[in-house]
Amino acid sequence: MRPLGELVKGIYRENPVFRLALGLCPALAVSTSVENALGMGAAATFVLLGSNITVSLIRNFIPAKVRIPCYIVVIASFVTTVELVMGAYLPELAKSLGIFLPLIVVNCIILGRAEAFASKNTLGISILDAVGMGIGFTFALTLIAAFREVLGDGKLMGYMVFGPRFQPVLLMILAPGAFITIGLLMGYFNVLDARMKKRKSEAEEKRG
Amino acid sequence: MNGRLVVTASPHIREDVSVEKVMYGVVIALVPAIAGSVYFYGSRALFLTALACVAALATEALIQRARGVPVTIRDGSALVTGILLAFNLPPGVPWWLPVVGSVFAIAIGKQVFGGLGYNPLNPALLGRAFLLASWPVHMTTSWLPARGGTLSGISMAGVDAVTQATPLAVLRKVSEVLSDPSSTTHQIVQAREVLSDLGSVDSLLNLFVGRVGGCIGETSALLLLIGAVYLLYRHFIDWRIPAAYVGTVAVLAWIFGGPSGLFTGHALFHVLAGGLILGAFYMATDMVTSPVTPRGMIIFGVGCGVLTTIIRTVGGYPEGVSYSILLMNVATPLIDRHTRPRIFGEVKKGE
Amino acid sequence: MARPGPRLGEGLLGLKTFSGGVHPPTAKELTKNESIVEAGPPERVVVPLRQSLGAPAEPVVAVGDEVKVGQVIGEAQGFVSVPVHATISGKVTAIGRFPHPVGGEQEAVVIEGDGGDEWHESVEPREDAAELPADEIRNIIRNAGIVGLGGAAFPTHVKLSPPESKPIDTVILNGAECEPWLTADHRLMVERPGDVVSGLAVFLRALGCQRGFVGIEANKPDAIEAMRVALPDGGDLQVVPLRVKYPQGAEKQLIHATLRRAVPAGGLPMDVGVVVQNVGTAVAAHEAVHLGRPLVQRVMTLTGRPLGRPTNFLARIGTLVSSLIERAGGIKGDVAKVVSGGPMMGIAQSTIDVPVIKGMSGVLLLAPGETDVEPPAPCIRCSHCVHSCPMKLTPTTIEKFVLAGKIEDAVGIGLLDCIECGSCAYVCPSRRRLVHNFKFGKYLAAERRKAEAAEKEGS
Amino acid sequence: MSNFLKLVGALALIAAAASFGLSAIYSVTHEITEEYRLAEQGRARIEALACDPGAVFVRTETDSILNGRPFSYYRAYASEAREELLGYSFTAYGNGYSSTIVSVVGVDVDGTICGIKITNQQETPGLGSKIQEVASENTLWAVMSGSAVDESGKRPWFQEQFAGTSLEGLRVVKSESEEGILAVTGATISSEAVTESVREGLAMLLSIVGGPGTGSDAGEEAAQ
Amino acid sequence: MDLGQLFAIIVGAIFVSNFVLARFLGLCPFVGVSKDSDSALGMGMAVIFVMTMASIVTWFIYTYILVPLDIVYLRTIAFILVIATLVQFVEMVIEKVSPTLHKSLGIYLPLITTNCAVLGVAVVNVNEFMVTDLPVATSFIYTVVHGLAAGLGFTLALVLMASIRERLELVDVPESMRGIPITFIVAGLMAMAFLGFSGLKVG
Amino acid sequence: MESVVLKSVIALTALAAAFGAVLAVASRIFAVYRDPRVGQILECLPNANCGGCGFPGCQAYAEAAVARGEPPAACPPGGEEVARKVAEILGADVGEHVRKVAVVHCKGGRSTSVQSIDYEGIRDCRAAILVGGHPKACVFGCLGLGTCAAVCPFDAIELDDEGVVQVDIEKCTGCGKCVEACPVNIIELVPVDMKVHIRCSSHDKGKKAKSVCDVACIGCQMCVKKCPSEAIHMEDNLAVIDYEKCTNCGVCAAVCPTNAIIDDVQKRPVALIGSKCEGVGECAKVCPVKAISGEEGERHEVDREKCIGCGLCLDACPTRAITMVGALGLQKGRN
Ligand SMILES: Cc1cc2nc3c(=O)[nH]c(=O)nc-3n(C[C@H](O)[C@H](O)[C@H](O)COP(=O)(O)O)c2cc1C
Ligand SMILES: Cc1cc2nc3c(=O)[nH]c(=O)nc-3n(C[C@H](O)[C@H](O)[C@H](O)COP(=O)(O)O)c2cc1C
Ligand SMILES: Cc1cc2nc3c(=O)[nH]c(=O)nc-3n(C[C@H](O)[C@H](O)[C@H](O)COP(=O)(O)O)c2cc1C
Ligand SMILES: Cc1cc2nc3c(=O)[nH]c(=O)nc-3n(C[C@H](O)[C@H](O)[C@H](O)CO)c2cc1C
Ligand code: SF4
Ligand code: SF4
Ligand code: SF4
Ligand code: SF4
Ligand code: FES
Repeated sequence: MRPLGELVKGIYRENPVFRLALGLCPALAVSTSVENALGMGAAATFVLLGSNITVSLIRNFIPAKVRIPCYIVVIASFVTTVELVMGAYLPELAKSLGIFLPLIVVNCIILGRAEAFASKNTLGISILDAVGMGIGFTFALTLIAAFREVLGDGKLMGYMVFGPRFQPVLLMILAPGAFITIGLLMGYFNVLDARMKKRKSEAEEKRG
Repeated sequence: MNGRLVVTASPHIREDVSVEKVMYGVVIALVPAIAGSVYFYGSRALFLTALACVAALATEALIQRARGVPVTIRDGSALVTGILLAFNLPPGVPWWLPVVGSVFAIAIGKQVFGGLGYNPLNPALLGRAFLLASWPVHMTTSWLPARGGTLSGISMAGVDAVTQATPLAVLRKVSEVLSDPSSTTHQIVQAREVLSDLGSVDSLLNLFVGRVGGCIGETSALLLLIGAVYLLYRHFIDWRIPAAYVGTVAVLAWIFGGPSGLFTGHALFHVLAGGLILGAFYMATDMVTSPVTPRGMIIFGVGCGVLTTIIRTVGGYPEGVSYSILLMNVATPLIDRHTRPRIFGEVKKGE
Repeated sequence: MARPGPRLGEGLLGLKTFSGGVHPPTAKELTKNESIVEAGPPERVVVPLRQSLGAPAEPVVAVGDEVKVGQVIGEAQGFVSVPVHATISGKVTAIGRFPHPVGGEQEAVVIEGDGGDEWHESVEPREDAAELPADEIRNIIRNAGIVGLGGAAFPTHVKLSPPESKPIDTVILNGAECEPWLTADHRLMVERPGDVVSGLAVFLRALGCQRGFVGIEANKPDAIEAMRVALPDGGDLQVVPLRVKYPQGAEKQLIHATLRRAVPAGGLPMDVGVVVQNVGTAVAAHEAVHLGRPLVQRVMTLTGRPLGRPTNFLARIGTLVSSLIERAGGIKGDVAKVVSGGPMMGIAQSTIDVPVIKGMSGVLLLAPGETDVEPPAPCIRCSHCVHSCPMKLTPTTIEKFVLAGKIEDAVGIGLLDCIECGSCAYVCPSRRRLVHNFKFGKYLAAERRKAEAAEKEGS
Repeated sequence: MSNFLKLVGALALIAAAASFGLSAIYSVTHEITEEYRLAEQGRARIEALACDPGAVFVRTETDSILNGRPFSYYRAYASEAREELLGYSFTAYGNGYSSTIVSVVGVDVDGTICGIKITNQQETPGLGSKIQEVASENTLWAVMSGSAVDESGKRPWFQEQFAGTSLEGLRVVKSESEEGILAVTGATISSEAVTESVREGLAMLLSIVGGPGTGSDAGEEAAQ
Repeated sequence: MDLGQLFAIIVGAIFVSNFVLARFLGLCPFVGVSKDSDSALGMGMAVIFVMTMASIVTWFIYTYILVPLDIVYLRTIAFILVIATLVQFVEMVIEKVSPTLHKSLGIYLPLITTNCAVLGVAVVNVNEFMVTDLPVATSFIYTVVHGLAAGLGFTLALVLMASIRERLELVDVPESMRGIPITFIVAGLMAMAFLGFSGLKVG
Repeated sequence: MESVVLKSVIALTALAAAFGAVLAVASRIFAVYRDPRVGQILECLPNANCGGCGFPGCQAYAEAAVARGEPPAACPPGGEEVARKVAEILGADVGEHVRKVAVVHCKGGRSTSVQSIDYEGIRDCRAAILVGGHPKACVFGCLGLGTCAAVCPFDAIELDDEGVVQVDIEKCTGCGKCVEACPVNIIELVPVDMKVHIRCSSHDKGKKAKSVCDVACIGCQMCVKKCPSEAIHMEDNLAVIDYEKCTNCGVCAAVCPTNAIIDDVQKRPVALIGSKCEGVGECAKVCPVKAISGEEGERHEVDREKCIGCGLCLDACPTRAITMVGALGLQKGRN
């Protein structure tokens, strides 16, 4: 296995949000600011890592019939851990992530990875997968958040970008802005893909 | 005989219509209202309308060029979108608002779907909804009084709400005062006075002619109706949607629209005030985004009417025309699917 | 846009009609006052063996054979099939593939004329025509090679043989001629009303019923008058004036207009006790039964602005259209399209060297400006097609299903009920190729059904 | 049967392990969280009253109901001795555009407001949420290039307006020329929600503690 | 409990703060299962059922186990356990009892386990009706009604979306936007239309 | 604090055990049997849902394969690889599998064949035929509207600049979709090794055929006469190759006066006459392209430019003096 490949695939090629269309709810809900996005990304990555490790360690001892409930309990424990720790040490962030913090449990990425990957792979690779996916998730969230915060609030990381005369596009902060941003981004990635494919096939044609 | 024969499927003749003729027909129908807007609000109204049109056409052309598909700005649909978007803006908005609105309307409202005929929601109204959500301050405060009239269409001064608001906003304020148990007697007396003024013949005449504040294109019911008659005559729009829409609003407004209880509403006031006429005849009838079946059109119109009344009476905005049309646009495919006419000779099961 | 809908006064005028439909310019002025011209036997005829719905005929002559007018040259194959007759006297010079008005090339018998015009000895007037039993009438009609002359060329004897379970109480003669430009039926009714009535009597007798209507669009007052005069006073035979609207002559619409009966979807007129026949078919039946003549000629309109002298011809089956065009004054201007039939449902021809066939009610030449060749634009959902469809379909949606390859869905919302009248495409501002897509969709649906049947058999 | 036990056992075991671990974490974080929550309230009260951090707050429950909630307030004393009454504090709940806006209000002994501190709101970001905003002039570029001005002295302007107002002054106005609480542009609903809730709370407080300036004690005390 | 409040909860959950369009919950199935109306309706029905059931069960767990034992912090883990078991149980029952129903509904059930809308409704219930000192009966009724209404709201959005996507299937949407991207754009535009309900005062 | 730990552990463990028990019991009561092999088969199928197997999609095939023991080699795109895997799952034998690819029997392009009409309508050959819209004067020929290309699930068909259909035999899986779709029935599936094809379908007599298309089969019968394997015969004015007999020698293609026959062998060997040659001259007689010359009794020579590598001389030479050089490589090509 190519460890590096496992690590970077989550960023673009198999980006959980843009490519696999998983974990969409937090991607849209908490992407009103880059700060939130990073926080959520970190939280999800931690859970992903923890659950991937655990699942890959115990995968051989779990009877098939209760596999899903067991994985869910594992995942939920890590989520609760994050909830408790963040509530204690980063209360403001916890507040602004709201109910999406507990909802990491059902974030499709996490169960999906545990089910589809960690339960079939060894510890090392599972860790790489978790980190890769986590990075990809965080990247996607941050990208969406950057657009929304800059256009919708005129700020980035809480600092004004355009100066006080800019009248922000409020819609971007609201629900529709989130949907439209992710839709356009996905469309743009498709355009990029198509272009890359074309270039590749052209190059091949030249060679062949 | 020389040259090759053309072979196509039947029919071999076509009626003398085209998309362009339909679209420019709408533009022609809107000419009286455009002239009216210039009369009532001055050349700025024309300036804003022109900006919206240019932005709409330019956006359409640019996107089509970028996509490498034929540029079809001559078909007039983007022009209609531009005009109608501008018609939905208060006359005092900054110049960049119609521009940004048009860009959104055409780019996100229409071209992402592939262009004319494919968009599920009304682009001009999406443009307006976008502007309203993004810059609510401009969109809700940039009113100007019409020439020869006042903002609210009545000349009552003294009540602060009246001086700053359009007729529907005044009605809302009055309703709030009347339903608030903590209102003082003085306030209540004043509110009642305003209310009766709103429903007076004078006020209705102002609304009909257009001597009131409001969005650029929506103030004069008369001028809009002149164009609507032309559209109906040329069969560019179907009578069902506007009839159902206006009718529903009239009935529901009479039943629920009064601030002092059931059956006290003023139907005519609700029909003439705000953007109902503009919406019912020019925007709900946008064929791309409304049902194609006869029954569907009726349901669509009634739905618009119900939603408009709900938003006007208990909603968060004084005016509900644009949102109600958008909401019904969303339901259009569903309506179409369930209102297909019974095929000639078709026997439904169980009959 | 002339969108249909009840027009003011429709009820007042008492004209019967159906709902939906369109109002194309009728363009009948060119030929509606032109008396039928007998074209006579041409030097050469090309008689296709496939001229009706159902199985094509099998040739029973060989190259070199001498034939006379009315002699059988192709035998019917099966029940839904009729024989084909020689239409001039002369020698068979070839049997092979020739261009066919319905498209492509088809098997045909070529006869070079001998200058004379002699009828075959089997052709003899019948004295006892009025007393013949129904079975005999059907036989005569079949052997005379009669098919519907209204366009679809469906073997007439089949229509005259309804099963016991479907008693017929009414025969409607279709004199609507709603297709623009065409005036063949119109002239026939004006010039030979007696034969039409006689043909109607033949049908009534064959079906054992009393009631008969002749439906005629109100824009042919002379035809209405002539038919009224020809019909016996009182009794069960009547002329029904119809509102001028396309497709008033379509079977189901005609029945609905005259009798207010709705033929069930997928059903046939006999399901509501009706048989509809074109007036030309009635004349052919009259000639077959009374005069013993098989179907060797028909009335057809040759028209169009690029034509020298638009004419109503009584032409022999197999006459090449190109030679008729010469007789009609030749071509004056540019021709973009040559259409067999009317402009709404006719078939565009790829050459003018096609023969007249039994189902050809006319040939229309269209100049470049008159016909539409512009590419379609996207559907703007204007709903005009929905309003104009006489079958109450939703053409825009059906077309989209067909285009997306969702044939099942298209069939589910009525693709197979489409009568291809073209009303929808006529009014479409986006010039959608609606009818073409429906034809194509039906073809794909049939293919699919075939494949499914084959699979069922296989497993 | 053994299969059955295995199923149940595995799940139970994992649950047991998970809950054991979690409860351990909980024991640690629980206190911190609680402490923070209390401290947050306390800080807000201190800020609202603009008093010395050493002040002692005593909670008073009342029978009155405001906006469907039992109304309670705090008395603030300079010291544990509870001699010098600094003022009062209560929490106001206003129905904003898209959330309940919670603010802690400080009132001095005369019945004028010393200040308010909005502790919770989820109004539209960039619009209604401006009720809590500190207007910053610094752009991202300024911060990155180091030319940012020091803004630590800047205060939330909307909330600042409440300091020094009395019952009559608590009304929303739309232009600076008028007397009252200046609304956040385009967010009158949020502005009114705050102002209304503060006014109602103040009115109730005054009716309980006996109007402006009386300073007398009417409610029962309940040490917290 | 008052009826006005109940009505407000229903209208709120369906229109004003629609789970999908305003709260961003349950988006993965919203995007995944909205390709055709029939499956959308099937999925919607399954969600309504599971949401209502989940609301009921989690209310009991919360009120009678977590609160009395003062271990509210374990609610996430307890809730998800309930939901996962519930869904799996229901699926098994349906498959056995009515294979036809299973064919139309069953395939969606596993999807629902990881649908955050279901856990979301439980969490929202806790935040809005369980920690707010409401009388027990009222809290229960509100919870159930809210669960049901949230499911209805989800179904409404899903079915509308599906019907729009069916229409878009038939037209020439630009290649790069086809599928999920255009679904999001439509969702955005729908959310814009639903802004019309914001500020609705009912009850 | 211990109490929290205790309470938590007990409560959660009890809950988990209870739920586990519910599921365990339920799974026994409500157990339903599913054949796992369907899933397994589905996994190794190409999932192109092309229908080439005769079932409405891969899932249907997988189910049928399990239920009725359908022959595992029924998936044309999957080829032998898949057939083997499926057979393994089912425990059945793989049948013999000859890969076939599509050949289009028409090469009339825009510049070589006469267009008789302007067809304006749906760009689909079937739809055009329906309304009599065959754009070519030759009614037998390819319409060139590309329906075959549109229905090919594997993108194996393209229309070149001339409007002539070209099949990429690397991509073609022989599913037969195009054969079914072509309304003029000019596509045929032939074994992939066959490289020589008659790319014309005109049954018109020579004169007419020639007048409407430059590359039509005019029925001259040159190929029939020259084919060393007697693999060509005439059917209603059209030459037809019997692929059972054809040896890919390419003689017919070389002699066809209108180029209606194509030879897709990319690289053919050349004959070389060695020193054993006694100048009998048999070779020169049989050479269809007159590439061999030489005086009787002298060593003959092969014109390498002319030689098409058919190998006829090889068999004709009584002294076995001829060898073929260069690989008889059947390489990637187009049909
Ligand atoms: C397959 C088929 C079977 C038919 N069978 C009968 C029949 O039994 N009786 C009858 O009166 N007409 C029958 N018809 C004739 C139709 O009713 C109709 O007259 C004919 O298709 C021509 O109609 P058109 O010119 O309106 O297209 C049949 C038609 C078709 C295509
Ligand atoms: C759209 C449409 C229009 C038609 N118009 C006429 C017409 O004007 N006159 C006519 O005789 N038949 C017309 N037909 C054919 C009739 O439906 C019917 O087939 C015919 O009258 C039966 O008579 P026949 O079998 O004698 O031809 C039309 C059919 C269709 C589908
Ligand atoms: C998307 C959107 C979000 C809004 N958010 C808020 C808000 O957070 N607070 C608020 O008071 N009003 C909000 N509004 C409401 C309008 O700005 C409202 O019309 C205005 O507050 C009434 O203002 P006026 O009296 O200043 O004209 C919002 C409006 C929209 C369209
Ligand atoms: C009667 C009629 C009404 C129209 N109304 C609108 C409208 O409300 N908004 C709009 O953007 N375009 C409108 N158009 C133009 C056009 O249909 C619109 O741009 C399409 O929605 C774009 O696909 C209208 C066109 C017609 C013929
Ligand atoms: S197909 Fe043509 S007539 Fe029908 S709705 Fe579309 S544009 Fe209108
Ligand atoms: S759908 Fe068919 S029946 Fe209806 S108008 Fe069009 S062609 Fe005529
Ligand atoms: S389908 Fe047949 S006619 Fe059409 S392009 Fe292909 S080979 Fe030619
Ligand atoms: S070329 Fe024909 S046979 Fe070959 S894969 Fe394509 S459709 Fe199938
Ligand atoms: S993250 Fe909410 S459903 Fe997937």
